[in-house]
Amino acid sequence: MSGHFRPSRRAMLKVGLAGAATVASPAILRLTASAQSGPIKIGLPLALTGALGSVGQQQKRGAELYAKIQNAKGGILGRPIELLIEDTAGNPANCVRKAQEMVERRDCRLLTGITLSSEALAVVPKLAEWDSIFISSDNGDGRLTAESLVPNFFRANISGPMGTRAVSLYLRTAKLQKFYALGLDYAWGHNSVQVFEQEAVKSKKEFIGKVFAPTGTKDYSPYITKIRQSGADAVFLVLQGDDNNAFLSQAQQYRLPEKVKLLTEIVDLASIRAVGDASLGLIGSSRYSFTYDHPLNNEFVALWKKEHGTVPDTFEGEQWQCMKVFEAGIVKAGGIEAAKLRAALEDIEIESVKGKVHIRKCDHQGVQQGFMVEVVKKPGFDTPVPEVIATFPGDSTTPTCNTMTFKD
Amino acid sequence: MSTLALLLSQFVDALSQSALLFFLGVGLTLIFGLMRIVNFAHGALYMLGAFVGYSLGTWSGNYWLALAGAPLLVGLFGTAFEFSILRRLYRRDAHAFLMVTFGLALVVGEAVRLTWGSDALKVAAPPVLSGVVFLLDEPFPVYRLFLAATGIVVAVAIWQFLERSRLGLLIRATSQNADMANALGVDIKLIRSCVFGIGCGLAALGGVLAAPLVTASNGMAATVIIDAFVIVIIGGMGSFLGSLIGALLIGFVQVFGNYYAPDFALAFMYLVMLAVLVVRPGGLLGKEA
Amino acid sequence: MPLLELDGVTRRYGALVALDQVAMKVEEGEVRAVIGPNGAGKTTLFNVITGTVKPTTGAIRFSGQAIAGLPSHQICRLGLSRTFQITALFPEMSARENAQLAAQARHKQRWQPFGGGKIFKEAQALADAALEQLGLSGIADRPAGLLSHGDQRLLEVAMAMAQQPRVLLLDEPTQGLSVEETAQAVETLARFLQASRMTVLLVEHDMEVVFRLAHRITVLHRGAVIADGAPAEVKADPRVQDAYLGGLD
Amino acid sequence: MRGTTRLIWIVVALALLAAPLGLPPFAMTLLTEAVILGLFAMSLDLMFGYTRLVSFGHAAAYGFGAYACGWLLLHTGMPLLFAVFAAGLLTGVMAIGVGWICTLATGVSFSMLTLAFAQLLYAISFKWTSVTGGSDGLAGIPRTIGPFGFAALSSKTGFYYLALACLVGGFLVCRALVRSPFGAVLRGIRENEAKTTALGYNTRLYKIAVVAISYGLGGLAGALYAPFAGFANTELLFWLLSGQVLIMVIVGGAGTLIGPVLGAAFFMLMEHQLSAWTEAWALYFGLIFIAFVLFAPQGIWGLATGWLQMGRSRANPRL
Repeated sequence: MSGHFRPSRRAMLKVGLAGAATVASPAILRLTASAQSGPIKIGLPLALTGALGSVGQQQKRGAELYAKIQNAKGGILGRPIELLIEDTAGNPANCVRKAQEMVERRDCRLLTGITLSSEALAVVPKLAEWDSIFISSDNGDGRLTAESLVPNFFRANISGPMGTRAVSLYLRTAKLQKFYALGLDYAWGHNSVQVFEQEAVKSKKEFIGKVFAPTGTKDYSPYITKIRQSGADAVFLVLQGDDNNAFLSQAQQYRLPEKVKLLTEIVDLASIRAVGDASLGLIGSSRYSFTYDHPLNNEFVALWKKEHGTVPDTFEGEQWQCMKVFEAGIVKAGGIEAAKLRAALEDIEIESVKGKVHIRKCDHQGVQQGFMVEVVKKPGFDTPVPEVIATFPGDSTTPTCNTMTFKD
Repeated sequence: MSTLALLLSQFVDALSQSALLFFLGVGLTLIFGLMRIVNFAHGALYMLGAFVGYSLGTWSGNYWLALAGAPLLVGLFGTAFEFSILRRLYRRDAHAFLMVTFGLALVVGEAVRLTWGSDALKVAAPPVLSGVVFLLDEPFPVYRLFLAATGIVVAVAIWQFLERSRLGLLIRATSQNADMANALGVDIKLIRSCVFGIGCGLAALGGVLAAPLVTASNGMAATVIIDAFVIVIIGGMGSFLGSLIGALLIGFVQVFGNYYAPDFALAFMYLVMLAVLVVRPGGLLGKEA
Repeated sequence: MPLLELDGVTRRYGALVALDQVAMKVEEGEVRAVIGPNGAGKTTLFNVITGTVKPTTGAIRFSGQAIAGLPSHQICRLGLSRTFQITALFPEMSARENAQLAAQARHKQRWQPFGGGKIFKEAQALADAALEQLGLSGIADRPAGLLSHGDQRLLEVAMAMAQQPRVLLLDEPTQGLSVEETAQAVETLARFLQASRMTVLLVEHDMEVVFRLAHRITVLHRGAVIADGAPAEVKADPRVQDAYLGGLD
Repeated sequence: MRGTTRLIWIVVALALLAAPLGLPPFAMTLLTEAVILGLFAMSLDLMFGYTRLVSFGHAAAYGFGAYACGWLLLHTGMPLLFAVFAAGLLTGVMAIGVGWICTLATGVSFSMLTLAFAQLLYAISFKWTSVTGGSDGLAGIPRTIGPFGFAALSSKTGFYYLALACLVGGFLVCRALVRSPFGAVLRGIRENEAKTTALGYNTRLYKIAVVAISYGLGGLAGALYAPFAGFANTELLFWLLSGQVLIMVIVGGAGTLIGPVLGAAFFMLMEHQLSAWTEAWALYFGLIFIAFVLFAPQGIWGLATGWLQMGRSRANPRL
């Protein structure tokens, strides 16, 4: 692991151009005095409505519980936490506008949430001008810590390539030999399938083929037929939200799981609830699972049950961890000024609900354990739950700095 | 899997998808034929159907009640909307309908989210429809056969209704010439309310039938409204038979297209529409537009 | 040379023959009426001449130039202006604006995308003259949609006249008018035709109107010309009487 | 009474010119975006309000302009000013083809053909990753100054003036157009296309021309948006935006040019503010549109002019 921050090629190019004075260097927005001492404002432009509203709502609940509990303890550095939560409906144009309002009008310099990767990619180039720090809690796109990396961006969550890597590591010891992949036809799907293919080839497995479906596909029968015909032992799925639910429901109706093992890049409770028993036997990586046995996680789950009467879902846990990273950084920096906070966050290490999280300096990715879970029936739960079946050390699931690829 | 088995299962798949598309399209085309308005809220009502079906199903534990009840309730809602708001607008130009139904789509969409939440909800098919049958030794979901059969039954029923029943006759007469029908003593207002309700009910039927395939979710409405438009326009605005043909065409093109050329999945529907409209600007069975 | 000449014009719709070998000649300054029972092909004849429908076979010549198959806007620009059986106006524009838009269609710079004061002025002069000819000057500023039916029919004629046509094609100019309205409109038209000496091709249902206005009459029956001559001759022709009685039952 | 109107115009113009002096940064951000969307809605009004060509795919213009401008700025080093106008021009040229095909049909079929083109562009933007960036879109679009040194245009204030100049320029072009002989023909097409053809106008050519101009201006708006927001992505080509811009035009008042600009500002600000107040913003948003249809059929512009006239008639009851 190299210890120095390496900005992206595009960022370097821009610096070069700026040097040639052909690009306007926008005036950087400095913090006002009140923002230096008043409440600590954390802005969350979230997709609370629309197709990914379910994810945005999880992030909202995760952040809100954190703020409530931390404020009861006196906030951070004695300053109360104020959450600015706004709905973007998942539209990057709205997201940029909302984030800009948080920065320009409400003097907020800390951003998180930002549900969609397309929104995050639209926001990150603005961070320097806004003098703001953005810590991702759910963006999966590997590029954010690779070619699109900017100095003020950090990722506390497990990225798409990391999730895929966990699945791949798990498969090295599994009997399954022949694989097919089905991904959503956008960056996340393509990145993850690509990583999976490389990993499968590396571990001497057979990668038979792949297919991509556009988001919003309602009928998965052509894809299910393709998977059945491929003769694969297992299919790797990179699906989310409605598409994931539609695929799992229809795959079960076709009795696909009896013939082909379903592996998935991401397991979350919302999907399990939406498809019920159709998720049984599903194996996949988990960004966060409430069933992971760790003192801090058990404490968090208990808190959550007390507050909401249910167990926390994937992005509720991810958001909680992200807030903990923010907290640690602010405490270490002694404030929220971007330059200091950035320096503090680089190389910071905390103990969180998922175990140790270390934000490495080189690409601002949070190095953390990878989890493999299997969806099973468990007494005490009326829907299936994900059970942790393997964990992998962070060093093995995190890509080489500034890339989406892995060494071995 | 033998080629024959593959083609057979794709054929039935396409029929089942066409059925879902048909429920959407036929409601839209009936409404357009009669009132010359484009109902932008059609997708939202489809979604409402799925959620109402979910609640009826969980409350009664009876799938068949949900299947019958959701279209009825959504149909009544449609009638009430026509009665209270649309009725005031027939003398106005098309903008008014465009905006009022756009508004309705937003209102219904958000009301669904507020009532049922953001998470997708599981709608299970009843046990009798949950199994598989073997088509040439390949498992095929019974539920899809049921969809295809329902599609055929509903299409025949609507056709017979339009051809044979008195109300059907009045609807056809009014579609062809509202003034004339009015002069002959047809209560156009009543017919309009009925047809708007029937159209909304059919959309809801599509929603409640689609739910076991795609779950009931907030994202349901977004894509289907465009599908419905495309079907209706390919068949010819206002033509019952046209909407049937449009649904079959799109159903088959999507199932076969997504299998054989998945890279073009996003474009198929529009390429078909483009081709049809360039050759026949009024749609396959439409009057020259 | 006749101004308008049709030769063997046939139009089929599948098995249906709407026009069957129609031949006719219209001389300059003549007012020619085309009559016939319902479905005789009168409106199809107009559509074929003005280019909205292409003839299946046959030739149409306008002052010697073959025009069959040309797009309708080009035929119109050669100097054939028509009115429609069902009133076709721009309802939200004033009567003057209606006529002005008609006049503008003949202007070389009708498409100019800016300014246009001079073009408008020239078009308005033609429009006002045409309105004057048909006695509509008094209502020039009223929206066309609000005019009486009779005035709307006359406005259509005025619009055609504003284009300074060489042939005027009138498709049932008194269609849909009451008896009194018809009488008034016919008087205005008769006065106008006498004064202007326009070449006119007129389709009309109402025999009284035809006999009042036409110099010469062509009778169509099932798409074919069955008689052609001066009003008195045609009136006496037994085939015409047959056709009419046959067509009315 | 023309004096009052003129006075109002002067006040509005001065206010817009002086806005950067008095408004806080975020208000300027909103105002700039409103100006850009206003130009977009106004461009549609040319088709929708003046020619009754209802485009269901106007996002094609906006998105195409945004991508074209973004690509030029990212990959050619072309200065901002040139890139913006080149992108608008490209969109207009592209639209000649679109117009040529779409005008084969009329009515709802025309609308659906425009939608088909927009959705095909949407599919292309997803698939042609090497140029469009795929689902990620183009991000980090710079406001390149270039060798001719329009440095001022790249700043926040400068960019606002650039957008404002485009809006005012677009308005002047559109107004000249609708008042010209060409515009008179458009009005004829709007009220009775068959009659317009019968009068000897080649209406299809007029329609293709108006589609090209309208898309060109819409593309100019999109071209401004890309360097304004710093990104261009597939959402800008999605049918949802096409629907929204139609609503902006109707809410503002179709066939008035200024109305749609107000409609766009109203739509954007309402959505922004309502969603800040409540998560259920879509509910109220929808109700507002229904209320508009029922109680303000002429749109915002109709309300404004009606209110002005009421003031006049009170001042001078004999009028």
